[in-house]
Formats: sequence, structure tokens, C-alpha cells
Amino acid sequence: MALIAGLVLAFGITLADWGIRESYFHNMISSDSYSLSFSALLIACTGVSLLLSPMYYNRLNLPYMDIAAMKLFALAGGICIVSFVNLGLLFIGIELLSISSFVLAGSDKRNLLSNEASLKYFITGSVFSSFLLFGIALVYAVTGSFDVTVIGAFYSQAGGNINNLFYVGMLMIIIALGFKVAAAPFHFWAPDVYDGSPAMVTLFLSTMGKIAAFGAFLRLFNQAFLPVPYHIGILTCIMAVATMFIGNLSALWQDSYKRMLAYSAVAQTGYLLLVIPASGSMSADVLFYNGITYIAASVIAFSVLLLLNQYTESESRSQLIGLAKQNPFLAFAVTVAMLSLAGIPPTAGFFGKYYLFTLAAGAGYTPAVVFAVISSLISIFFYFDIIIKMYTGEAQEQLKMVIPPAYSFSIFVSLIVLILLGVFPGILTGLLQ
Amino acid sequence: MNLTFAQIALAALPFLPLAGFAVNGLWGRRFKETTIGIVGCGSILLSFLLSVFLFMANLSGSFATVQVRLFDWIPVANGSIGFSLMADPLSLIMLLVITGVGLLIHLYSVGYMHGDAGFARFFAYLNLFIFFMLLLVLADNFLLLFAGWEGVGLCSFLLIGFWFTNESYNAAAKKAFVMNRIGDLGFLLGMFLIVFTYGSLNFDQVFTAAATAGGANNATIIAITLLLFWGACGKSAQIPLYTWLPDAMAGPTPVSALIHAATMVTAGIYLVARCHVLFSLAPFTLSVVLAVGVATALLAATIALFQTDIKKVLAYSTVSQLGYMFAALGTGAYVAGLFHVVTHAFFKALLFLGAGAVIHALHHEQDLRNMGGLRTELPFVYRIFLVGTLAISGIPVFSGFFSKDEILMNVFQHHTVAWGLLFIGALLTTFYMFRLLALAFWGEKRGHHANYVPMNTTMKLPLAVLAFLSFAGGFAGLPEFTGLNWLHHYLSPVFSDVTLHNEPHLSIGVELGLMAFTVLAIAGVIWFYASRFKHLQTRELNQLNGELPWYKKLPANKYYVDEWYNRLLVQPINRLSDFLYRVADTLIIDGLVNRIGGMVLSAGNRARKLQSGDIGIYLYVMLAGASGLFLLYVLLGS
Amino acid sequence: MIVTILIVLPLLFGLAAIFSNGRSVRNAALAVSLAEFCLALYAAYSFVPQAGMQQVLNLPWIPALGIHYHVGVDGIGLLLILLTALLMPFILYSTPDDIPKPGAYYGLMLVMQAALIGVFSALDGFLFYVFWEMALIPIWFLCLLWGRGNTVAVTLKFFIYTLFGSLLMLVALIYLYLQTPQPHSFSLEVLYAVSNLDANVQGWLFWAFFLAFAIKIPIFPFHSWQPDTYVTAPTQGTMLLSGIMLKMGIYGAMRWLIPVLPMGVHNWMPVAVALSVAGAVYASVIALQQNDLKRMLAYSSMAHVGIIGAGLFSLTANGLTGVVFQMLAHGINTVALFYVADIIERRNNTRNLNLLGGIALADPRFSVLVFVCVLGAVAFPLTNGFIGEFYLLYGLFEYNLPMCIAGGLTVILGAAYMLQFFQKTMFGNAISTPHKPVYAGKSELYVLVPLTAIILLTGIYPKPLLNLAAPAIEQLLQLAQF
Amino acid sequence: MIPLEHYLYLSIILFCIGAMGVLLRRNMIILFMCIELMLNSANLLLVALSKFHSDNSAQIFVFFVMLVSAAEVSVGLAILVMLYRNKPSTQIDLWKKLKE
Repeated sequence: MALIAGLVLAFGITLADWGIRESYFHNMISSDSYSLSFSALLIACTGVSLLLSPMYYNRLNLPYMDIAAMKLFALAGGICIVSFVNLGLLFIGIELLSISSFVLAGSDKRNLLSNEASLKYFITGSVFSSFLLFGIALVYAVTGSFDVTVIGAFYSQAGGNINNLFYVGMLMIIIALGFKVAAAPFHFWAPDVYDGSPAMVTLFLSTMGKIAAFGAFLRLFNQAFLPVPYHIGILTCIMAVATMFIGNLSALWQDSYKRMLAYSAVAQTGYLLLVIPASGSMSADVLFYNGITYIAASVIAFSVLLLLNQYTESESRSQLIGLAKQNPFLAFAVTVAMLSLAGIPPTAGFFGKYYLFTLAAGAGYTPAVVFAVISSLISIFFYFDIIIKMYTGEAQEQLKMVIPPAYSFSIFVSLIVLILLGVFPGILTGLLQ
Repeated sequence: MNLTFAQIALAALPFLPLAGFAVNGLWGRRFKETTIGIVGCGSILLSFLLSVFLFMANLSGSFATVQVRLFDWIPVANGSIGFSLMADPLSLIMLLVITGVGLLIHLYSVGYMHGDAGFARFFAYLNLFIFFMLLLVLADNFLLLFAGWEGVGLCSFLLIGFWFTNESYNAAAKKAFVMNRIGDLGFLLGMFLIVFTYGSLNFDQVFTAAATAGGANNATIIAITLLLFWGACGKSAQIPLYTWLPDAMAGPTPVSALIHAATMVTAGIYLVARCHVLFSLAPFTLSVVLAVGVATALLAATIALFQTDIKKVLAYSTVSQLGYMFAALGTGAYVAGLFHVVTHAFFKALLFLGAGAVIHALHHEQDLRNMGGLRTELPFVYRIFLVGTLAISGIPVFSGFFSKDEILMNVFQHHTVAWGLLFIGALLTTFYMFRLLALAFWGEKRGHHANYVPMNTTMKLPLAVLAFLSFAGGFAGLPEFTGLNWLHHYLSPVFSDVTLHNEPHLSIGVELGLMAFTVLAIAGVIWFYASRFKHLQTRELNQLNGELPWYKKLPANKYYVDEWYNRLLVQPINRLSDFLYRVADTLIIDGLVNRIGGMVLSAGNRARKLQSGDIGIYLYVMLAGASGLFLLYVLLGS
Repeated sequence: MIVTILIVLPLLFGLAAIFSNGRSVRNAALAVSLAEFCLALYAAYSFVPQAGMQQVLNLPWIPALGIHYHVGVDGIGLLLILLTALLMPFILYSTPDDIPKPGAYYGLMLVMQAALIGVFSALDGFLFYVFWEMALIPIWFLCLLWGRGNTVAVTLKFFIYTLFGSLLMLVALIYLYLQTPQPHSFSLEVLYAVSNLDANVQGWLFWAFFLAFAIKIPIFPFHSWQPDTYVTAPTQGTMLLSGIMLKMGIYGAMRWLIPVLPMGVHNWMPVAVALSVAGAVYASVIALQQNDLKRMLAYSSMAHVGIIGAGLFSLTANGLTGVVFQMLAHGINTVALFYVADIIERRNNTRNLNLLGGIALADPRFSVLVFVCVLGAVAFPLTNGFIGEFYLLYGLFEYNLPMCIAGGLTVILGAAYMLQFFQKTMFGNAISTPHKPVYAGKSELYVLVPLTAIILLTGIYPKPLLNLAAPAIEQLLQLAQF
Repeated sequence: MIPLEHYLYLSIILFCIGAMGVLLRRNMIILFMCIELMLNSANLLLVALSKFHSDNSAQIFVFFVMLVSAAEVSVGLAILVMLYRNKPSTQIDLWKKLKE
């Protein structure tokens, strides 16, 4: 419980110095509105994960405390990369986050799947962190400094005629961060890791890990490579569209609910990736809004999985049949989450998608928006299949599901977030202008 | 508003039958038959008295035309079409016929329908029919006329399919309504053209605009008149759209008498007469009307020669007589056409009710082959049937002679070939009418009918009145040269503006000669048939049972028109419907959508396989992806 | 203010009903829908035909993006709100008492009504889109949980098909939003003023909007979801779908397609009219040979709507008056006919026309009421169908003749299959049902008698409705000139 | 004095060798070495650049990189030990259960 208290304190501090804008550690890290809001989001995410983990872990009787420590390390890494000014800190933060994720992925020692997940994550992760380092080196080669603002100034006043190495460096960094975020050609690790590692870790990785990486990605682009060159923009759009289609298509046939959530996470990355080519004034706002809705929806979706794990080993979708009869509140929450992930109006997911499409169309990538729309149509198949299973059909055995207070609290909060943001998006928009 | 009494009468006129319909319709089942009869006939009696009052007022010159506007119905173009009624000499004549004959038929059907389960329903429908017919005749704009037009079509559907437990009657009713609808479509298109060119649908505005525009035979006028004539063909069963009338005999006989002899089928003629201004501006259409009229008259007459069902013979005879009326209109002799409408209403209603009496007496036996020798058994029916037959054949003194002769006279001046065909038609009419008379009444008794159902007075009275009218009706329009043609004088204000280019400039001598010639020919036919009717009858009976010679087979089977319609129109549509549903809808359009869904699912399956699980392959593909990005960057960058 | 109450009242009550499944939800829901109807009547009463938008309320909803909660109502919108408010009590009352989970059912129905009224009164592009899609979810749940047959596959196909159209519309709306002057805004007037779109861009946008509306209406090639959904959905769901939701598509085209993209509409008008008329003829030919009662009614509804679509895209004053009036007429007729189909099916538990018959013998009063509904559907003069059909065909006539003749064909075919339906169910000798079923009991009469009265009344005296719609149509036509 | 390009090409070559090593070898320990090789190639480049820009912040950054790679390897080896305990082999091809 002490941990949660600590986290709440940290959350309060970050909100407290909302207004102040200055940098610490000789300009390595800065606390502008962007970094503070994302840090707060990451802290909240970790808090939820810590809140839910005791009940989950004592069933697996794993050393709950070590895993909590790992999560906090990951959180530290996350906060670093969300508020970095110096590229060096970006690399260190990414590494801190990744290494603690490798450990978390393998946290269930006896389970072979978890081992395999951590192996895969480790090997691919370290290969692509070297890409990141090489990219930073190349960018340093051309601009002569690690400081993001200096690079940004150098790049913008250099205009078009900048040494080609710079673009190669930028591309290397995109590939590395693309991997971290599980974008299209580099997404292969994500389904296996998310499926293999224990459900609690998957929740943590897919929410905290992904949003931290996106925060870093966008911060880098907003600060350093602001006038995103058009063909780099198209490249990221292609990556985004590819991610969406692969994620959505593969999720269609998944019998296992967990693996379906993994692929849906990959698909959601595809949508978020559209923010990068359109980076500029509104992109931070869009990312933050979508980040919150994605986290809220994932928390609900995964908490159902966690609750089911209490009673049955199998993670197949058929477990959900007839849920509405046993537990109408949970079924309603999952329905809202699924509607939000699919992007149906009254929920926050819709406005997030709309906001994202407006941004992308504004930056001139309308074809990408059309593809995004088509892929979100494909996603209806499996999101609604869950809703259909819950509301039609009779559950085989009457498992009397009792929801511990921690779960009902977190589900309730996420539900409020999804509906409130859906009906009154005005609260958040314009926050990070 | 100072509504004159005439206007109040006019306004009330159509709504009396409607009230009758409402009363019988809603509470009919609770009343006894007599009360239903009283309500039914009473409402028609009242409207008959009102129309007689209006007629007298008109005769006494208190008003030329009376008009009353009840309320605004539909705003069209600039003006707005009102739910307004108008009565002028033309509609008054039709009014008298409708309410008069209608009243008699109502009385008759009290007796005829005695004991039928749907007694109340029958009278309700009859009253509704009279309401729509009055609406049609009294309308002062095309739209209200169209409302009445479709209304009578609806009532004919209800009444033909009155005994709805019989499947074939239902089919006949549906066929009648759909065929009427085809005609109504033409009428609707004609109305659109009128609004499009003249900007309004009120008769007087349209006719004045048309008259001022002038310019005979321009394309729009011809188109309008042709479309209106197409609607009239649908309703008055002319050549292309006549096959529904013989099938309409499925309804009870009073219905056939009222609707398919006296009133509804004459709606087409009323429409052409009402729009005489338009038609006279389009001589081409008039010649079409003449041609269609003559063709229908001849065709129907030939078919009637070989029919064995008593009502079918009369049905084809009606189609043929309608052909005569349209021929008269075709020559521009609107008054002659209307005169024949009136007389035809009398004697054809008489014949139908007579036939009804026969059927009633012989327990619903309609086949002529097992009738015969009824002259002695049903003397009264035989006598009125004889009057009707003489009237329709055009024997002097009887009403048919005057009206048919006037038509022949007008057609003779206009188009001698047409006159010749119509003359042959007249002979054929006489032949098949006397054949019917002989088969039913003369000769020895065939069939096994013994105790005849007696007729009560409510059936006898209308028959007697109709017989008198068929006899005396002709004097309303004595031939022109006698100067006593009252009808012509009465209707002249309505048709005054039409330049009656065919004023009978024939000398009296030629006219008398023609008249004598036709009478002699008809008398010859009667004598020929009467003298050897036994021999002719036996030959025809065994021919009917056995194999008909080729030249008789064609008309006997109604020239296979019904079969042609079926094969050329009805079956292809049904086959198309089956094809469209099974192939186009489920296979192609629906199939396409489902296939797209299927494709997405199979793509999902393949995408799933992409995740092979082997780390080596992952790394390989990822690095390949990275180099692919570089390649793409280079390609895009250049 | 009234419009907002019209939206919020059913929404709140609906949500409350969904979570409480008490027994007395049915009466409460009925009371709310009747209150809605009175409110709508008051709004109609206080509506001044000449002045443009009325009851306007404009609150900032998402200021950062220039999106406002902007609702208001003009002639056309008001008529459709009246239709919704009128039909809702009948639909609710016609629900059998023994349906499972009544709370959720009535809740979803009321949320549905709120979304529909929202669509008809939204003046802000984004708000329109949100209500447009919000209307999809309740109907999807209704058809899924209370339908018969393989509801899962059919409703999913229906949902995805309609969503596909509306998502394309979303992309088009976003594109338009970005064309508006800098502080982008979604409000109707600003979108109408967008004029810097050249022909082929307008063409693309036209097709994006047209697809969404064509799927919803449905117009010919995009109709494959309709028959199956109408058949598997519960009758009340079908009533909602064919009675009111279909009008969303037409209203959407009138409000958001024709004035916003005049050049696109003008270039693609012939195609749209041709598709609609082809669809009308196609559907009425198919309806001839249908044995399943509800499927036949589905195709007949599609035929009627094809003609409405043709009248809509003929862009003539008469055509548009016809569209507005026929929307009302068609709404009432289909709701009545589907209710009749439901009664017949519940009594004989079969929908196969060949097995039915003799209902006129069993219950003559019921057959008379059904006959009036059939007359309305067949566009018989003195019924509301005729007035709509007359204007539509006349508008089509002014547009071009062959289309009008094809339209006329559907009127003839319409008479054929509707009478066939009437004869097969009502006439003929009674099928061997053990007991003589009473078809029109007291509760059925409460629905059928008012509907038939409305059919005849609006047929005889349509003037007040036409006056309401006329100024709005004029304004629409002015906007459509480019 | 050796121009900067040579260092650049050397480090790129080293980087590619490391990448090829990761792809081709199946043994986990060799894999770790190749990853280290890729990281160090970047270090080499950083040191060269720091000399070229005569600004020592890059060299300090190299220290951090070494620190991080050390941490990384230790975690990697720990995972290797865990895997070895369950399946006595260091071949990565054995681990294929998570697929599709």
C-alpha cells in the first residue's frame, strides 16, 4: 500500500508544478506542459497496474514485490523519455524502460510461454536499441549537439540543404522507435510478448510502455524534426496503415481473447502512428486524448481477462458467453470499452479517432485517413463479436464472479473517463496547445 | 356565403351514397335485410330526386352551370386544386342515367341478393360505387375526376371479387383492377402534360387556354388527347385493354348490369365528351378513336357470336356497343355518342337484369346449352328480354334504332368504309342477340331444371320500367331532320363552341333511304334466323360439343387474346421476378457483399499465419523491413 | 429550447430504463413518448412557416475545434420530428407484453427516438454525425436481442454495411470542415458557404455522402442488407427501421448533400435518379413473387423509397414537395402494414402467403382496416400515398419522361403485388385454424384505427402539412442552384 | 590525419557485421556478442565525432552507453539462465510455441 501512496504523492507533485517551465540537470530534462501531462498519465497507468496486481499475483504466488520494483523502474524510464531534452537521456530512458520490460515479460519463471516472450523481446529489443544509438550518433554527426532544441533550430534554419546523413539518422531513430511502439514491419514481437507474458504485465506493457514510447516519438518530432519532410511523412503513413491492417486482420480469427487484445493493441498503434507525420500544434493534444481513451479501454478489457483468469485457465473468447446475465455491470463496461476501441460515437474512442483523422487530413494525408476508416471497419468484426458473445447465449457453468473492490474501482474510473470524454471532449482538447 | 339551394343540393348529392355506404358498412351486419335495402336504395333515391330537381332547375333556365367549392385539396403549379363540384347539362344527363338506372338496379338487387351472407357488404359497396361515379361526373377538375376514376375501379374490384371464397373470381377482380391501373397511368401522364402545358387542372381554365392557344394537330395536344384516350380505353374496355370486361362477369349480375353495362364503362366516353375542346383540336386522335371504336365493335361482335355463357355474350355485346359510341365520338358527333350511352344504359341494363332473372330462376345456371324453351316457363322475363333484344338490334320505334341510326348517319358522312364496317357490325349484333334469344327462350327445353325460383315484385318493377325506357327512350333524340332532337338542343350549350363540321348536310332523302336500307337489312337477318333457327341451333349445338370448323374456332376462343397477353406480359414478368430475386438479388448483389466479407476473413486468416513464432524469421523480416524503408526513402526522396 | 427537451427527455429516461428492469417500464415509456408527441405538436403549432430556422439553440460544445451544440428546426425537420413523435407511441404500444427484458427494450427504444430527433434537428455537421451513428447502436441491439432467425450474422452485416457508408461520410465531412475559413467550424451556414471546391472534388465528396445516404435509404445496388434485416428484426424494430430511420437517409441528402455540393449533385443527378428508379422497378418486380409476407413488404418499402429517391434527385419543386409528403405517408403506411404483418404472423405463426387466407371471414373489421392501409400503399386517391406519389411522379415528369414512365410502372406493379397480398391473406376460404382467431382485439384497434384515420385524413386534406414544408423547399432549391 | 568518413564507414561496416551475426547465428551467446558489436560500432562513431566536433559531451555519452550495454547483457544472461533451466539448450529455434 505504501507504494500506491508514494505514487499518489508523485502524481500530486507533477500536477502541482503544472505552470512552471524550466529544465533540470543542465538541460537534460524539462518540465513543460507536454512532459508533465504525459508523466501524470504514465504514473496513473502504473498506479492502476499496481492496484490490480496483488490479487492477481498471490494466485500465482510470485514475488509480488520484485515485480512492483520493476514496474517502478519502467515508470522512471518512461518519465525520462517523455520529458527529455538531451538525446542521451532519450537513449538511457528507452533502455531503462526496455530492460525492465524484458524482466517483467519473463516474470513468471515456471511458465514456458513467459520465458519465450522475454527471450523474443530481449533479442529484438536490444537489436533495435542499437539502431536508436546509431541514429542518435548520425544526428549528432550532422548537428554537433545532443540538445533537441539546438537540433531543431539547426534543422529548421538549414531548410532543405542538410547533409543526407541527417535524414538517415532520422530514419534510424524512426525505425528504433517504430519497433518500441510495435509499428508495422517491426511489430512481430508484440503479439507474442503480449500473449506470452502474464496478463498483468501485458496490461502494463501495452498501456504504459506504448504510451511512453509514443510520447517520446512525438516529443522528438515536435522538438527536433518539426517541419516533417513530406516523404518521411509518407513513410510513417505507410507504416501506420500497414500496422492497422495487420493488427485488425490478424485479430479477426483469434480464438484466444488475450491474443485478440494483443493484436487489437497493435492495430490501435497503427491509428496513433498517424499523429507522427502530422506533428505540429495539435498533435500533442490528439496523442494525449487518444492515449487516455486507449488506456481506459485497455484497463477494462484486460481487467475482464484478469477476473476470468481467477476461475479458468483457458483464455478463449467463449469464456465471455453469457457474461451479461451473470454480471451486467461488467458486461456494460466491456461493451463501452469495445465500442470505444471500435470508434462508435457516444464513447471517447470515436472522438479520439475523429480528432486524429482531422489532424491527419489537415496535414494532407487524406488517403491514409480513408485506409484508417476501412481498417476500423474490419475491427468491428471482432470487437462486436465480443459484445455479441456477452449478450447472447447461455454461459456453460454458472461461475459466480465476485469483483474485488480494487477492480471495480479501476473499471468504474475508466468507464467514467470513456463516457465523460466521449460526451464532453471539450474538457481535454486545447489543453496542450 | 350565399349558397343557392342548387349549390347545397349539388354539394349534398355525392355524399348521400357515401352516407349510405357508411351506415351499411359499419352497422350493416346488425340490420335485417329489409332495413339494409331501405338504407341502400333510399340514399340513391334521394340523390335521384336531387338530380331530377337540378335537371328541372337547369331546364327552367335558372342556371346554366352550378359550381360549389368545398375545400382546397392540393396546391399545384400556381393555383390550388379544390375539392369542387360542377354540374352542367352534360353531367346532368349522366347524373340522371347513373342515379336512375342505379336506383332501379338497387331495387332489383334487393330481391336478387336475398339470402346472401354478404348482403350488407354488397349494398355498402354499391353505394360506394355510386359515390365515386358521382364524384367522377360532377368533378370540375381533372384530379377529382381521376379520384372518382380510380374509385370506381376500386369498387369494381371489390364487387367482381364479391364472392371472395372463389379463387378464380379473385383473379378476375385483380385482373380488372390492374388493367384499369394501366389505363389510369396513361390518364395520369396526360394530366401531367396538361399541367405542364396549361399550368392548371381546372376544366374551364384548361379549355379556354387550349382554345386560345389553338393550332390544331400540334404535338402536345395530340399527346394529351392520346393519353386521355388510352385512359378511356382502360376504363371503357376498348381494343388493347378490353379483356378484363368479359372476366368481370364473375361478379353478381346486378353488378354487371350497373358497372359493366350502364355506368362505369361509359366513364371513358364521358371523359372524351368532357374534353371535346381538346379532342376537336386534335383530328388525328379523333381518327384514332374512330378506328379503335370500329375495330372493337367488329371484333367484339364476332366473338359474341360464339359465346355459350349468357353473361359473356352480353359482355362482348357491351364492348361492341362501346365501340359504336367511340366511333360516334371519333367523327365529332359527341351528342350522338352520348345519346347512345343513354339508350344503351337502358336496354343493356334491361338485358343484363333479364339474364339475371333467368340465372336466378335456374339456380345460377349460366350456360346457354342447357337452357331453352323458357318462353312458356318465364313469360314475363321472355317479354322484357324480347323488348331489350329489339331495342339493341335497332328495330324502328325502339330506342336503339334512333341512337344507333344517328351514329351510322354521322359515320356515313364522315367515312363510308367505317360506315360499312359498322353496318356489318349492326347485322352481327342482331344475329347474336337473336341467337341468344333463341337459345334461351325458343326451342325445346334442354337441361334438367324443374322448379323455377319465383321472382318477387322488387325484381319485376325495375324490369318493367327499364323495358318502358328501352322502348320510349328513343324519342328523346328524334332524327335531326324532324327538328325535334331535344337532346341535341339540350346539350348544344356544352358543345356550342365545337364547330360541328359535320352538320347533317345530307339531304333528307339520302337519310331516309339509308334508314330504310338498314331497317330492311336487319329485318332480313331476323327473318332469316327466325325461320331456320331450329336447324341452325342443332348444327351449332353439336358443333359446340364436337370439333368447331376452323373459321369458327378463332372467334370462339376470343382470338386467343387472353392467352397472348398471358404469354407476352404476365408470364415474362413473373419469370423475371423469380430470376431477379434468386439470381440478381441473392447471388450477385448480396453475394458480392458476402464475398467481400469472406475475403476479409480469409485475409485475416492468412495475416494470422504471418506470425510464425520463430525469432530468426522475426529478425530477418524486421531487418528486411528496415532496409525496405531505406529503399523506399531513397525512391521517394529522388 | 423545445428541440433540446425533445432530445434530452427520451435520452435520460431511456438510459434510466435500460438499467432498471422493473415491470412498470412499459407504461412509463408510453407516457414519455406521448409527452414527446404533445411537445412536438406544440412546436408545430408555434412554428412560423415563413421564417427560416426556428427554436435555434447554439452552445459551444468543443470550442477548440469550433464544434457547437447547434440545433434548430425548419419546415422539413419539423415534419419529420412530428412523424417520429407520432409513430413512437404506436410502435411502443404495439409491443407484445411478454417480451423478455422489458426495461432494456423500452430504454433502447427511447434512446433511439432521442437520436432520431437529434438527427432531424442537428445544424452542426459533427453533431449530425454523432446522432447519425448513435441511432445505429440501439437498433443493432434491438435486432440482435429481440429478433428471430440468425440475428447475429444479419445484424452484424447491417451494422457494418451502414457504418461503412457513414465512415466515408465522416471523411467527407472532415474534408469539408478543413475547407472552411480558418477558425474551422461545422455549422451549416459555413458549410453551405464553402465554394472553392472544383468539379471533381465535389464529385468525390458527392459520392462519399451519396453512398452513406444510399445505403441507409436504401437505393438500388446498396440494398442487400435490407430484406434480411427487416425479416429477422422484431416487428417493432422493422417499424423503426422502415418507418423513421429510412427517412434519416433522405433527410440527410436534403440537408447535407444537395445544398452543400450543388455542382457535384448537378453532375451526378442523372446517375442518382436512374439508380433510384431502377431500384424501384427492380424491387416492385421482385415483390410480385415473394411468398414471405415481411420480405414482400420490405421490397415494397424499397420500391416506394426508390421513387422518393428519384423525386429527391430530380431537384424540382414538385419533386421535393412529393419527397417530403411521401416520407410522412410512407412512414405511416409501412408502420401500419408491418403491424398488420405482425398480427397475422402471431395469430397463424406462419408468414408464408400461400398458407394464409380467409381472414376476412374470421374478422371483417380487421380486413377493412388492412384494406385502407393497402390503399394508402397503392397510392389510391383520397389517401396520403396518392398525394405523395402524384407530386413525385409530376416532379419526375418535369425532370425527364422515360423516368416518369418507369415510375408509373412501379405504381401498376405496386397495385398488383399489394392486391395479391390482400387477396392471399384476406380472401380465399379460411385455413383450417382450430379456433376462430380474433385478429383485431382492442389493443390492436388502438393502433390501427388512428393510423388508418390519419391515412385518409392527410389524403383528403394535406394542405397544412404542405404549407409547413413549402418555404423550406424553396430555400433548399435556391441553395441547390450553383 | 584520417578523415571522418573512414570512421563512419568502419562503424557502418561493424554495424552490418553485427546485424548479419544476429541473423545467421542460432546460438544465444553468439547473439549477445553480435548485439554488443552493433552497440560498440555506434560508440566508435560517437568517439570519432566527439573529436571531430571537439566537444567532449559525446565521449561522456559513450560511457553511459557502455554502462547501459553492460546492464543489458547481464539481464540477457539472466534470461538465458532461466531458459536453460527449463530447456537445456541455448538454441533459440526451440522456442516456437507462441505463434499465429
